[in-house]
Amino acid sequence: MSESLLPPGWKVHLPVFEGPLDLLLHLVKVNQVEITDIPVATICDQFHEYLRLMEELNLDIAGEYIYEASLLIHLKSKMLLPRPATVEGEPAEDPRQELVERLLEYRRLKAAAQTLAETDRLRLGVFTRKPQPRPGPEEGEEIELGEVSLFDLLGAFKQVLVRYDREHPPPFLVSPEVWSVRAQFERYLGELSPSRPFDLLADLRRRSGRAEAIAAFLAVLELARLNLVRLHQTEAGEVLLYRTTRDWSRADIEAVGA
Amino acid sequence: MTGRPELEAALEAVLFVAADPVPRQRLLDLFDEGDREEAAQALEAVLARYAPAEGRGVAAEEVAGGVRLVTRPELAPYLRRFFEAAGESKLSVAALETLAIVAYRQPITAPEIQELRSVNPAAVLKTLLERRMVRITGRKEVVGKPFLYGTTREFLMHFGLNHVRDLPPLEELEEALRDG
Amino acid sequence: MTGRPELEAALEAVLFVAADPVPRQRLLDLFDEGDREEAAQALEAVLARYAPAEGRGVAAEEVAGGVRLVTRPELAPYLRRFFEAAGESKLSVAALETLAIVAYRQPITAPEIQELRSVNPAAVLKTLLERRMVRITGRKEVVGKPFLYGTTREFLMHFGLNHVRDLPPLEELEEALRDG
Repeated sequence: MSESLLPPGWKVHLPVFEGPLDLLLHLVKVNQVEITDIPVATICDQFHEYLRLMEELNLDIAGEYIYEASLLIHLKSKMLLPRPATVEGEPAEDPRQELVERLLEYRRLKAAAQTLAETDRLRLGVFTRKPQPRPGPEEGEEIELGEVSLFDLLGAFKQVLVRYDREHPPPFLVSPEVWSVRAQFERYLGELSPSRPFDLLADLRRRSGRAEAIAAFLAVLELARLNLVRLHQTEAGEVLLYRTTRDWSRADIEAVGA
Repeated sequence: MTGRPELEAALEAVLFVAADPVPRQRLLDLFDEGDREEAAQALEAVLARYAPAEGRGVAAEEVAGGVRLVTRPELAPYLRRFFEAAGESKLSVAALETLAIVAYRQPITAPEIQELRSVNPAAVLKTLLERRMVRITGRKEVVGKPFLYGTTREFLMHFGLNHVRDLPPLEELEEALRDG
Repeated sequence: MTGRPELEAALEAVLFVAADPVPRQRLLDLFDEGDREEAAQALEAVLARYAPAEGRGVAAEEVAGGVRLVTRPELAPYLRRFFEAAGESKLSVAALETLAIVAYRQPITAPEIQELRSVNPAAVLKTLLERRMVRITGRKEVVGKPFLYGTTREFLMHFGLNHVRDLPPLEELEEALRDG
């Protein structure tokens, strides 16, 4: 960035544009040229001059302007190249064609926006009666079904989730050591028997929360690794635990991380 | 000086928009000092225009220190019918939220919806079924075998979607509308 | 059979209480089958009664596919004074330009809008969605399935249009601009 020529905090009123196309239309106007016959080199230089001025004033230059500036440089260089030979007297395509079309379309839409602005101003002065409360039991605000859009649907869903989270604050975190894998390991050793199937999923669901369930699950994996339990999945999807016949020792428990 | 027609028009417009009775003086205060005498006459002319009459649905009435325009009581049955019909094409906030839950969490049961909204969804589900936004897709294989609810073809058409999986995730819209 | 005066009175009363435009058919449906032909004539008589006229503050307008009663725009200064309403538009130039693009080129995606304005439309689209001037009408069946945007009934109501096709043709606007 070049050093500012102005004292810090100094404010200069620079015309505000609604984007690079708006700036280009302005340059076309002040140069009194036709959109269909733009002097690319001049306009390109003035466009860059404007950006340089913005930079000097420490204004943020939106990426769109920089992109457009690069398009203009490209176009300027193209204009310097000799045009390809014409076929049977047909005029060669003007490299400016695309820019011309974009500017014409943008100017049309800007005219439409101006008309909307005038109507907007006029219609702000039109008053209707406020909606009267409808007799009957229905409560609260209502939306015409035909007018409900995805935006409303998403908004409603977000509302539900936000309210749910507010009404269901997360439980106090239980200090992790309470749910040690080793404690779960010992609990299973006490509860399992070789003859009676033990429903693992039901047991996990009975745990106080995620942390305990995870500790319990890790304990089961340890038990299986040490060949102290056998896992069996039924066709219905249940997971059954059986105690194997292998005896456990103190060393087995101490092998499990606390 | 403001012309008499403009005074009358302004008074009629204000009375039309105001739902509550307006004190006469407040109406006259709308105008410049010099116009008030004329405005008082204009107000009487407007009120006379709204005297109860055959073929007229709206009348002026004097209440609690003010004047207002109201519909004539004999026409209440028509108004009731109108509001009933209008209500049929409207969705309450509760219905919209329930529809959103069904759309995003389908298939889902009434108890599961209740879990999310803390309100018994029975009445709202009935409305949504009647509006053909929601349908019963089956029963959940749990105790009590509750109905499962999902969205309909009409729902997809209404929102311009081909498939339920085209419903935007919460983050997608936020991202699409985030600048830069 | 309902008498003509009652039909007119009922229609006037309903138009008076309805804040939103009411489709003609919905108004006629308020009456028994046998009365509808007469009701259609009664409706025209009521609307004629509310043609803009000197000394009248309220007029009927056809907008968003229905009819409603509104105050005449010339009276805005009085209404603003009385209701302490701001007269300034809440739509920025950027919002109006984007709205014009959506209105004339709908359904259209955000990248297509960006193409036309050379500016990222995300923030402005969000405002327009919140102000219910624009709605998501679906998704475009191209890579990434971007949202499609279109105008709303609120848009038609605000700009006094009966239908989107009632927007003045772009070419006409441009000529007016060139002449001006």
